[in-house]
Amino acid sequence: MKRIGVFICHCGSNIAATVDCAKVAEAAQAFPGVSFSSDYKYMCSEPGQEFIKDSIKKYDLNAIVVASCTPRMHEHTFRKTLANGGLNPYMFEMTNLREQCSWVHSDIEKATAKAIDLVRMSVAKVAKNEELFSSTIPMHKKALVIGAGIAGMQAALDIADAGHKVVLVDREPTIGGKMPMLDKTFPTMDCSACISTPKMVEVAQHPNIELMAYSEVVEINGFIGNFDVTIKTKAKYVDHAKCTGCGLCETKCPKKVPNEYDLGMGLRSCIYKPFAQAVPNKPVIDAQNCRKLVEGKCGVCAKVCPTGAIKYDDTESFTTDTFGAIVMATGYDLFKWEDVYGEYGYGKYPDVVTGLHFERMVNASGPTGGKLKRPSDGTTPKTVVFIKCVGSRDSAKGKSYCSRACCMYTAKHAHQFLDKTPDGNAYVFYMDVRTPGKGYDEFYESTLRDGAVYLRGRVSKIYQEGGKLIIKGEDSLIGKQVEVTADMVVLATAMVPSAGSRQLAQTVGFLPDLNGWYQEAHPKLRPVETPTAGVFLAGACQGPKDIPDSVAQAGAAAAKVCGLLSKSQLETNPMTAKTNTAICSGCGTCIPVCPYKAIQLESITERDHHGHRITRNVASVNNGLCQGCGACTVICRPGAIDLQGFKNDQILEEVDSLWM
Amino acid sequence: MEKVCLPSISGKNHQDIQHLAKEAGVELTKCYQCGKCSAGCPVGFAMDESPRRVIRLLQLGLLDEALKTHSIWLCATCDTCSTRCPNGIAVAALMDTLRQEAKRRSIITEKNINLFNEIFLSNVKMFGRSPEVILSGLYNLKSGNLFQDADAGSHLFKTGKAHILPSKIKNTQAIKRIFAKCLEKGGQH
Amino acid sequence: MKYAYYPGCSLDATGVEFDTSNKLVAKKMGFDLVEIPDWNCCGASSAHAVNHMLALALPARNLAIAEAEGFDTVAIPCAACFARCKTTAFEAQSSPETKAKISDIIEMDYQANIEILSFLDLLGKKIGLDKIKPHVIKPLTGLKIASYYGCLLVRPAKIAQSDDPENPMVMDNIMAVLGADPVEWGYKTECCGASHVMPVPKVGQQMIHDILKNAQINGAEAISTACPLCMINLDMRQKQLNAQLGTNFNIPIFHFTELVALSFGYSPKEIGLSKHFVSSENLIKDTLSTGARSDGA
Amino acid sequence: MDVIEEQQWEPKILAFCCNWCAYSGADLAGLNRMKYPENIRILRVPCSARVNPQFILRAFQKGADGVLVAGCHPGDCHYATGNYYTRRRFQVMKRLLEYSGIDPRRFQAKWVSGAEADKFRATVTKLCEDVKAIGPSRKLGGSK
Repeated sequence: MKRIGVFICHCGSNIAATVDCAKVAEAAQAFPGVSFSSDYKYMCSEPGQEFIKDSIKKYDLNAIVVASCTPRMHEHTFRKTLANGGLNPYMFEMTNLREQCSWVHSDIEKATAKAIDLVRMSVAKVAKNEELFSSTIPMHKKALVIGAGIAGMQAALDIADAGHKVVLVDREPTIGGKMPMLDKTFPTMDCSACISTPKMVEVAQHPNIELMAYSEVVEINGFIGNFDVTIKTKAKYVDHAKCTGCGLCETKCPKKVPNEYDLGMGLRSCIYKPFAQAVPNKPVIDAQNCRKLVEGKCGVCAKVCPTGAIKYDDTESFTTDTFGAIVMATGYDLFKWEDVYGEYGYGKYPDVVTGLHFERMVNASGPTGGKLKRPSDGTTPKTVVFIKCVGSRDSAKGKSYCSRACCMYTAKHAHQFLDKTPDGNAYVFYMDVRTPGKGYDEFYESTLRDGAVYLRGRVSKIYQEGGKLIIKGEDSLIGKQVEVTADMVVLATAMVPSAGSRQLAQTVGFLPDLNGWYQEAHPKLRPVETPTAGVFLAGACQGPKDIPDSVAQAGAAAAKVCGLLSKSQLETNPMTAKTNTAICSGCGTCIPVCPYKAIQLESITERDHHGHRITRNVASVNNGLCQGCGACTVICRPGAIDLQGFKNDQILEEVDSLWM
Repeated sequence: MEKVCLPSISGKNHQDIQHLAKEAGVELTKCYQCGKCSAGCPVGFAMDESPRRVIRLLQLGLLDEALKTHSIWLCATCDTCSTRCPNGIAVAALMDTLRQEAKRRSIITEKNINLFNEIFLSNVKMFGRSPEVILSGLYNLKSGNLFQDADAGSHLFKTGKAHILPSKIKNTQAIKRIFAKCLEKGGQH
Repeated sequence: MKYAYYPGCSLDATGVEFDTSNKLVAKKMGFDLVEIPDWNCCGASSAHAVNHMLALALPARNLAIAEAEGFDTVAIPCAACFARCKTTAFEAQSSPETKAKISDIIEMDYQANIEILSFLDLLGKKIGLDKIKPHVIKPLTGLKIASYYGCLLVRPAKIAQSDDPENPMVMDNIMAVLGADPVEWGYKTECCGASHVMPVPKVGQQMIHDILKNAQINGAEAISTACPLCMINLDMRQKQLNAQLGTNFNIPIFHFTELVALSFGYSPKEIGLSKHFVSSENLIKDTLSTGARSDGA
Repeated sequence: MDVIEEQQWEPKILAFCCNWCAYSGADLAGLNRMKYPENIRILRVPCSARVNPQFILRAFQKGADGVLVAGCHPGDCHYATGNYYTRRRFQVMKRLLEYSGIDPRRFQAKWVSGAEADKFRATVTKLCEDVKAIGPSRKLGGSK
């Protein structure tokens, strides 16, 4: 039997000016189960809380209602008061008389009547409250970082520097991502590889970081503090324990294929490191092209290897590990413009390239040794047209969003081209110039001073005429059609989520947004968290980003991870869903409704009413994953799953109490 | 530089424009003025206002200014603009609607194009078909370009491509009724 | 196989040799083209410039007659007629209200379920390249041909439902089957100006000029068309352009079925090639002799 | 119901508000001292997806004159996807109520974010006006 205490707060005059608090307290006295009712000037004050604690003892109260401000303000305060007063903190309900009554009404009589109703609802609810207890879950003090581009590397280093163990996984044979492919970085024009490759080495040498290149996450189970992860490491066909990275095999390999790292503009051998400063600095064999692996002939690399590291019978291997937190840092890919931009030639004109091609070409370690050359004939282009927003801000053919980095890298490209080609002509077709970063607009203006001509308008068509490219646009500032005859066109193509990132999100257990980017838990206040507790975001996987933003976000994600890993265990919220196994039919309808994958079928063994042992399935809620939304409770036909703290009978009592 | 007084956003101009845009199946607010339509327009070189600027005039509520452009008449309805518009705006359909509206309000900036269309349709109304010889003959006569293409004409007659007698369908009454019904259903020609 | 055939006004006059070659090709390949009885003009570019309903009703009458005659498919050689018919069908299919309105105006029941194909798609897609190939007895070996589609066969793409609006290939594929050498060029689907040549000649001439120039630069010896208006614009105006703009165009222009008929062994005379303004006599002679040589070799 | 009682009749409207958006929107309305009719009674739930249609039927059975379910905007749900279920569920609900003889205007499902205090005020004010115009509710399954 409940002995309920009701406390009506005046909040100075905030409530009392509009609500007759004494009258409400008097009315509450008559509600079923109420043993004590009173009003008081400030319930949240020290004496107010003492008053509650004293009343608990004095009147042997076992459930409390405080009618004051919004529970979003002081629910936590009063729960602690109950705990200090010797009650379970969940034997408590709060009535919002301030924000949702006294402040929004002025008629004292009507507001008081409403206040009485609201208190009656809380009393009806608390009469059904049950004691709830938080439990604890252990915290595995190890983080997993997926993707080792600049964001993933930065996050891994920050977490490792704080003294935690990190496993850093990347699917490519080297870590580093796209940053080492770039030539220079805006707006400072420092060499991209010069600042990213030392980071790669630092990652490789850090005692707290375990590097797993050429590996992919294939399965994740569990929840915050306890993610069980299976990682597949692809067959390298080279025993990296024996290999010294001398590179002899690479020079002797007889077959050459287009180098992905140079976007197919250069060649590599079939046993290869993607680039000279790759980390790990040891080769893998490309099984699709290796003559030994495809045709069974050759074997040159094994013959020349001084340490006998070549292993043609290598297979993929799987490792499992448990992590307390996960950082997603899967980055971006470039939009495949060739598939849809027929008006730019569907990729059939060799001298129409993307910005990343341009980066490789102007890079001293790239396929042309840093010389800008037309892919069609190797000549030096004199007139280059840069087109922005290819696939960005294009809801018809591409993505409706802005890719954020292109305005800056196009300004950089125009600058680099003019720098290398003193008599060159650079035309940039743009729709808007967006440079909201430190030193960015100044950089754009310096490109204008370099002589780049910016034309405001989207290019309608590119076609070839006698070895030249004709670009048809409009200068929308003068409202006239313009035609440029160019040697080369560089497209600033949109950033899109990296291939396979949607599938990976499913593996981890959250949904990407409409464009496939990873959705943050809150766009303003939780920008590096995901809806799945314990999973964080770093870099462009969350949306298009440039390098400084990616690094900043990686640091933020690392801080969140460190906060988590500093705890030895986590307290769970007890207001989670719970199954009444006696009436659960095991239909599983609740499973897909749960946004957190917190519900699973579990088999239980029990005796039926004849005394026979039977085994059947029932829904089982994982308290570590459940966030307490209650979506499952509504979908459950037998009403077997209920939300503690917001149970069906509690809510129904509240409803009923309004029309007693 | 000319100064423009912007009409009230809640006023009649904007209402009329909304109505026309709806008729054309176009959402004017989607246009962010990139100019791709105008960049690729094969008639663009001859237009007084690019298709982009025609849309801009409508966005600002300057309906009369839009209806007075030559561009809405010069549009060849080739649909290059609509095909390439990043926002999926049916620019050519909008041009059609504006031309029809201009005609309704007797704002005809390209008299010859209008004349051509009128002769074309009156032929169709009369014969059920469009006899090319009568079309060009009548057009040259009425437009005052008497000897336009006269050199080509002799070749056409010689090779049997041009007949003096127009071919005519049997059921010309059916066509006349179609014309009558369409014109009573709004819009005259 | 029988198809309804809507020749359109031009094929009765300036495009008469298009009609002739279509029929020759059909005869050789063994399918029937049945002209829609008492067909009327589709309204071309003038009707939709003036009155939206009129632009739908005129083509609908022809389509309704073809439906009533029990045809599943209508083949339309003229690109403008094709576009008007497709637009009518599209609007009727997307709105039952519009369909009812159209039926009311034409006083016939228009179902909007007859398949509308350009003659180009009928040959190159529906019937198919493999059915063309066996009839090619005089291949056009090495003939550098620019396939010109114009606008209305492919645009708007969601209405035309035909080929890629930026880089259509069906005519190029047919040309390749005939043994010719399709040229890669930039003006495949640029507009020829259509009827603008009459009321605003300067505008039309410029548009035609740009197309011819791009074909010339890309090494085309001839241009193949799939629309009588494109054909007459490109063919008839070269002399004018040369006189007024100082160009030196002398590029033979063909209806694409003329080239098909030619490769099927019909003589230029049967096809009516002499009706063209720009003579193709020498080019044809050279091409066919090359073909014969390579055949004999 | 006699004439005097009818004149004094004030509807009672139950509003299910999700903790994260609509409830905090209502709090913000209070913080800004916005005014709206006293007829509204807010019942806090964690998510609009927690609202079982049964709760709404029960309210109408007991004599509710109007019911509002308010949650986060689609795509903004604190629990990722909850309000999508809400949206689908209450489209069906409206039809069911109509079938049961309840004027569908008495039931509304609305999206109110934590920042949309004025939208909250406008929504409840409008609902209250509508319900007043329709008149007192007849209890579901019983006579008044």
